[in-house]
Amino acid sequence: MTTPSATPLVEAKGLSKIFHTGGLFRRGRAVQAVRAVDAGVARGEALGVVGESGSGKSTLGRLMLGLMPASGGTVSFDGRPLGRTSGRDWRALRRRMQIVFQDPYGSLDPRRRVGAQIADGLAIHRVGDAGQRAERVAGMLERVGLDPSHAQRYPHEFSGGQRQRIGLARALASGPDFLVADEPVSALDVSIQAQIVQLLAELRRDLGLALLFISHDLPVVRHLCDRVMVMYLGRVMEEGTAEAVFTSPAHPYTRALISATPQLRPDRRADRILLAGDPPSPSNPPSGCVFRTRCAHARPACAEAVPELRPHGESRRVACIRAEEIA
Amino acid sequence: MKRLWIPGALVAAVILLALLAPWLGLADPVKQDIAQRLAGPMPGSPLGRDEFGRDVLSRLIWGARTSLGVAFAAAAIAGILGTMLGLVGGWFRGIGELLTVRSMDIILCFPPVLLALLVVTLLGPGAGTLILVLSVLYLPGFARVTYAEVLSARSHDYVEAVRALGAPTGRILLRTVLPNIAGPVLVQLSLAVAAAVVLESGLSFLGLGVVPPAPSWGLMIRGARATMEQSPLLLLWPCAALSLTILAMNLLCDGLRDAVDPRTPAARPRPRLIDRMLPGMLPPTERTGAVLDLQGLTVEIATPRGRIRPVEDVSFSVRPGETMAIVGESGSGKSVTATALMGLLPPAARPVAGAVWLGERDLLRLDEPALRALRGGAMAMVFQDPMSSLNPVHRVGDQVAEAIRAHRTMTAKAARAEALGLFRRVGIADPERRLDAWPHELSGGMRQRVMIAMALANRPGLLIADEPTTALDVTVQAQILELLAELQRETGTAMIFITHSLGVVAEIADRVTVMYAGQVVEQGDAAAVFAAPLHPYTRALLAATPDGDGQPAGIPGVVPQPHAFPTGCRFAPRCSHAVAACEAAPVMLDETQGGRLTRCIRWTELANGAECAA
Amino acid sequence: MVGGSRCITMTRRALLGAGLSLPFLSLPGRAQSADGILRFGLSAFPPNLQPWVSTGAAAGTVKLMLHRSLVTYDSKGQLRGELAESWSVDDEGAWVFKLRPGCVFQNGDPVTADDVKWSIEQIAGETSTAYMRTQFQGIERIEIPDPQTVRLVTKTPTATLPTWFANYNTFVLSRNSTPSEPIGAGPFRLAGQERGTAIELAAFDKFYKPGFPKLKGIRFTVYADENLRVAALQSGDVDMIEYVPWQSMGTVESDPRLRLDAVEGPFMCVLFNATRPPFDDPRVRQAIAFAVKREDIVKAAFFGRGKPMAGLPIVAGTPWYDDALANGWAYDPAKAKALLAEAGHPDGFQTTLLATAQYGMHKDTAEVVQQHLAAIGIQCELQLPDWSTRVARGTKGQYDIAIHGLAADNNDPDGLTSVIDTSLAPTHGRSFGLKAPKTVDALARGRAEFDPAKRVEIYKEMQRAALEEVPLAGLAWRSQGYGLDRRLTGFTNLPGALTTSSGATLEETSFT
Amino acid sequence: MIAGLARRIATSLALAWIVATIVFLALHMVPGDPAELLLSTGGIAPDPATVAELRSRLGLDRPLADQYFDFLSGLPQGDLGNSLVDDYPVAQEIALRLPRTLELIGAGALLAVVFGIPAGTWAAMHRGGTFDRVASGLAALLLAVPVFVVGTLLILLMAQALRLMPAGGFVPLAQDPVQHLTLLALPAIAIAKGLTAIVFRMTRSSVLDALSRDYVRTARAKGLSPARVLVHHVVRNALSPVLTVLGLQMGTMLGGTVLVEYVFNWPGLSTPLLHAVEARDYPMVVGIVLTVSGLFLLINLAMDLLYAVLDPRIRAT
Repeated sequence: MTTPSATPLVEAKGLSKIFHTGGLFRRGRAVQAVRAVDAGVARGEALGVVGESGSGKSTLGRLMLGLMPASGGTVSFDGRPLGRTSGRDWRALRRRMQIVFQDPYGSLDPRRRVGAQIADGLAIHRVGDAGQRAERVAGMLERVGLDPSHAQRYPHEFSGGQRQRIGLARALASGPDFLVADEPVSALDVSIQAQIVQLLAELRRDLGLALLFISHDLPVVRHLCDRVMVMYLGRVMEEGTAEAVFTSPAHPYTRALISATPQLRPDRRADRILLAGDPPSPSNPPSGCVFRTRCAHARPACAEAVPELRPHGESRRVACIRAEEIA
Repeated sequence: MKRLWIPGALVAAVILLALLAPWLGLADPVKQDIAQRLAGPMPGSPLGRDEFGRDVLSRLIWGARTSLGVAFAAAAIAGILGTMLGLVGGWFRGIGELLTVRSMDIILCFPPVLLALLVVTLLGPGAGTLILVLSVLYLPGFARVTYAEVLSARSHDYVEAVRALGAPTGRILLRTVLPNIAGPVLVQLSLAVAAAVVLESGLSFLGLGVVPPAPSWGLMIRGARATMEQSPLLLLWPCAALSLTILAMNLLCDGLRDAVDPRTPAARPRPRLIDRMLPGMLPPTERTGAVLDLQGLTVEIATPRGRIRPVEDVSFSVRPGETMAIVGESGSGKSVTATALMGLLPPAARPVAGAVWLGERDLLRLDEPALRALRGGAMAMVFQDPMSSLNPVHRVGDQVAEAIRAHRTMTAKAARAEALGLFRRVGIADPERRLDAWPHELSGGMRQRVMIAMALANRPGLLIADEPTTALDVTVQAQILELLAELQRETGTAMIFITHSLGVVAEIADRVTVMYAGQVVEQGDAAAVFAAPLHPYTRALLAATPDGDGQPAGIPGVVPQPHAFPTGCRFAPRCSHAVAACEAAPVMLDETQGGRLTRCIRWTELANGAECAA
Repeated sequence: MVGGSRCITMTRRALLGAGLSLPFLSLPGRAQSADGILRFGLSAFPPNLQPWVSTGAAAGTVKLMLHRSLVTYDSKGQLRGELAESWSVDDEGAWVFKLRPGCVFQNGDPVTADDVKWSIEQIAGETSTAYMRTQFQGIERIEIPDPQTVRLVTKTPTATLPTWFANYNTFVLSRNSTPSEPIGAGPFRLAGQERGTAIELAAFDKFYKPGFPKLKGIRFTVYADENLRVAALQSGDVDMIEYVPWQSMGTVESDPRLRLDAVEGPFMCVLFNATRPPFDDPRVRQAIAFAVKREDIVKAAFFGRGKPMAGLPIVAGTPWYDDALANGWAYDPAKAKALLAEAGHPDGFQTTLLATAQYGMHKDTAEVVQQHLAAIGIQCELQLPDWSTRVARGTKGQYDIAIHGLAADNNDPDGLTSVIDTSLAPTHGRSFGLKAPKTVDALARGRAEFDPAKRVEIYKEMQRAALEEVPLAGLAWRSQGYGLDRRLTGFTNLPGALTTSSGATLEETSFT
Repeated sequence: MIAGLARRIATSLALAWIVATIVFLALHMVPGDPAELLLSTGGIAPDPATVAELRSRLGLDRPLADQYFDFLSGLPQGDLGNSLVDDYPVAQEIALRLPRTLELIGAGALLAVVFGIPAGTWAAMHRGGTFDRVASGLAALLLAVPVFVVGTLLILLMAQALRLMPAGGFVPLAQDPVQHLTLLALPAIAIAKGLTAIVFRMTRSSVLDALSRDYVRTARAKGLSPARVLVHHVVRNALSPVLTVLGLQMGTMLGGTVLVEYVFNWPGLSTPLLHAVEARDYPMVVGIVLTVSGLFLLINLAMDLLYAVLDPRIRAT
């Protein structure tokens, strides 16, 4: 693992996002997708964001890219706050951060040739002329393990794995420093998944990218990321180095998550912690700690205040007031 | 595309005829010859003369020119304006939407003929006014179609991607969104033209459309109606021309819509001639007291590009209380096998070889009523996507009760009570209230529990679970796996568990069958197979599964398509141990002494050499 | 002698009409009418039955049954006494009417001179919307020497005053009538009506002519669509219909069970907007009059059912009809071109021709005129707005030349005043701002002349002036036909412009 | 749910009011004066003085704003003013004519449902079969032939040639039910022509879509009989979009039956609307338009409610 440089390239402070269901006039319910999240990714570092559906991990990814206005908190990129930038320099920033999506079949424009889509990043910002762009496209295709002649073909002529590679090529063509990968491999078969994970690891190392890897598949995150952040119902439960979080999970939810992941080798299967019931609805989360309704160690105190993310050991922080007791 | 050709040619012919009118050497459509009034077919005017003695044929063709000209112009204007409004409305929700799409409702409130009348009286009759009226009338149609398409296009990732690349909104709308909604808009355009021709003739018929003496089909029909008694034929020509053109356009629209709309399944199912295979065609094979015994099942599907066999020579058996896992990547044929068992194959698919013994009966040779009695009774199935497997318009309790009453006659109340017990049995909290819940009110995990309750309703001997937890979160998956294991222990049901995740197989399976490209490549006790996989594919799969330590190694290449299965070992092109012999001839299943099966001619060599995972 | 032009119903023929038609029975034979009730097929539902306001011929036919005036027309088109027994001009030029004794209104009150006086005053009243208001305002004084005599003194001598009272908008009502309850003296009473579809009349037993009306009642049913009207007659749903469409006149004539009674009364003509050159020049107007081959109009617009009219609309057979003058504008394209050249337009000019798309006959006439004018170089662009816009633009003079169709008030030349007296206030029914001093002067003199022989001379002189000044360019007479069951006798279609007043003869109509 | 409903009703009323206002203003801009028109029936030239007098009596010489507010103030009590032609209350005319148009459209819709839905379902079940191809072709043909052509041919054939049916017209139901229905037959067929084709195509595509859904496969996996699967699961889901489209079509038909009414001489609401515009009878036109657009919006609302009843997912929002 490369040692990540200290100062984070992208940093979110107290980030939160509220969605309002309901039309133009009607005041629908307010859904708190992300609640006061701090997250930072340094250049060359890979931060894994893990959580189940409805945990707000995708929303966090889009907020940090500035694709969505935040309801609260700030996102700064390379020291400059994103919120207030607008117009031209907002677009200039766009070149330096990119995204890769989950669904291989929805992430490419079916009507345009693959080469043209990869060159979009350059064409939009009018970088170089047509010749240079074609060259760059060929280089990128090779870099992601595809044949440069594929540039002339259309997306429907490729398999799921190949499409994800094209998505990567498109994102990296304009030379970004920060890449958000939103569940890039969940839709793929195991064998193809492993290929893409390998590719991502190589690219991160070679290009010194700051990578935000969003996934619900713990083993993949464990393999690929330096640090991990576990989210539940919009809040961060636990955050720390991958090693620490996976080997000795501190937060009850992390423990349940890890124990629920099916293990190949029987010896790995610790006694299974089965969570009762379903996650509460995000429009009226429980008071205090949002996980308390399903936590085996919940106490009345958990309901009073929202637990702070407090350091627990040297390279980890936990949002659970009873973390020490149940270690 | 055949459907497109005929109407397309017809429409093209009409348009060509209209365009070439001036050069066809037709008589002047406007010059009157009162003496020849209402004359029948005569030299120079094959279709005779109208009430002013004008040549009917030339008026028909020039009429086409006016009618189609007005229709195309109106449809184009409405198309351009409507699409723009829809784009703006769909992209800038809120105020944009109100201004563009909601304002269309006002136009829709107007009775169409009144709108035409008001505009015509205001601006005076004539082609120009007519075009204005028609384009206003068809504006809402375009705006709504575009609005809906933009909303759906917006949800795709490729639009978000271009936005992330920093493209300005204008570029996104024009370069990315517009081309992708071109199809439905085109269909709407051709629909609008067809409708415009009808309305133009209607308005001209009422005297509100084209000003005489310019010819138009509507005017010709109006004139001919007055002289219906003297010469009924006069009425026939314009009506026929009008109807034929619109018919051609409508058929063209249908063809366009099918070509554009990806959803319509391409393959037209053609039922094969021979029905079920004749009983007794195959030698009876002895049965081993298993709940289910599959022997050499082969399924063939007729596709436009020829017959394919996604499942070939699949055999396995499941004993009571035992869980047989079927693992394989997408395209391996595991789901087709399950559907074939249940007899739920689409019309184009047909089991062509092998036998499927459920107890004493071979499912492949049962007629539909007998097989239906088993479905949901002796054998039941749970599907992958709980979101769409329950009927959204019926309450979940009723759907479970329905399964019960399909096999046992009892009163609705009794069935409901039993369903309540089943709900409690599968661990649904607060079952009384949840019985009357609608599917969309339940979470994914809850819905899957309902599916399991429905499957176990009639205490099946065999439960087939087709990737039941793939669409669920990992914590919920753990709950469901636990539930299935518990139920199996309790009821002794035999279970076939289909999945692509080796982790899940390790957790739940007693025996495992690995499938690749429609064939069984390895079969045996799960623990043994995981400990020492014999087939290179199984070994590569295990290596690719990240489990904390070791670098997950991808398998190069792609799963072959059913149309292009290699003759020899189907994994050879991707196998690191492949040799020339592998690709020579089809490989048979070998049986090891421990009762394990593998389909690899070099398995002994590889096993002895105990090479570490490649 | 002044009289507003008579109104005849401009049928809404080919175009729009909501109507009700009794379903004709499927058996081909004609159904028998029940007990003396005449079933009459109207072409439009009368907008309203106000006695003095003109709202179309359909209303006129019904009003003629409900009310009576001093005089009306007999079957040969001559005046005949109704409420008045006799009428004459005294030496001071005032008209004296002797009332017929024993006439009673439908509420039983006797008809007296006071009722006549009250009715005339209502019509001539300041706030009246009556059709003959301006003419009746020409009456200076109304004297009642005795209850049975009325003496009318007019500001200027008017020879044609009696014809005013033959019009179906100048009925004599009982003086205690109210606007919503007019009490007339007609042969039938209003028994009921179903809005938009039918009107029922019942015979009035104490009608002043003994033995009349011969029918027990009349049921008017509206068939706006002409084809359906004819179908209803053929199947026997109705006993007679008005406005038999030209294309069906042949079938009615040839049907043994039916009888067609057609008369050429209404006519089509061209009007000019003389405020817009070149139509201020009479020679251009004459050129247009000579350019049109009128036989084509009759054939194309009226299926041959009509007669060309190459002069003023003077009814043939009347004393002032002169064959030569009636063909003053006979078709002569060469002369038309010469006149155009003389007027400074050797190779013609561009202009617009206003008509309406709402009535088939207007549109068809306009199309034929357009072709013939094009033949002599006048390129007309057809403007066919709906009827209301046509009326509005006609009154405001927003046109160059226009097609118009109407019928005179009566067969007396003075009935043409409203269409050729261009000195009157502008309206769509007359040419706009056109100076025809000699014609207008001859009209006035004719109206004031009591001696019939002198009137004939004056009106011949008027025709000659009109041929030269062209206040309107006559085109063609239109045939107007009633279709009847052969068993009906007593009904006659009055000649010439009086065809719309034929309703008056319904009182003598009966089944044989 | 109720709040949503109230809001929807409010927007509908606002829309109807906007439409009425637009028509009111447009009519006054259109050339042609009702008073002059009334007095020049039959081409005669009215005396300008009497025209002016009639204008003042009808209140047409008052400023536009006053006339508009009179119209508005009358609305709440349902008083739409009187016709300028014969002073007959507009509301009564509408009350007389509207049921006949609704009856016509209702009959047409009934035929469309009775023929369209079963045919559509059968064609979808046997997609690509001969019935499917023939029925789809027929539907395309029905859509192609304009209604006034069908009307004319029907009259030519049934009434004049074969004399089987009356050529058109209307007899109140109370007066002679049998005759009323025979008179209703032909125009209803003409209206049903278009509607049936639309319902057929909509049902076919909707059933096809439902057949491809997972819950149908679940139903078959439960061992339900094909008939039960078809009725209880497939058609039950396919119905709601079909009924909504049918509702919308009936809504637009309200003002659009003029061609059928004209050809068959059926005294519905569309024909007096055209007459009123011709005679510039402002109160009548605005009254009818308000009724038609009001009903159109009402039908839309009803269809939305029906959709919510049929599909619980919609009910939740």
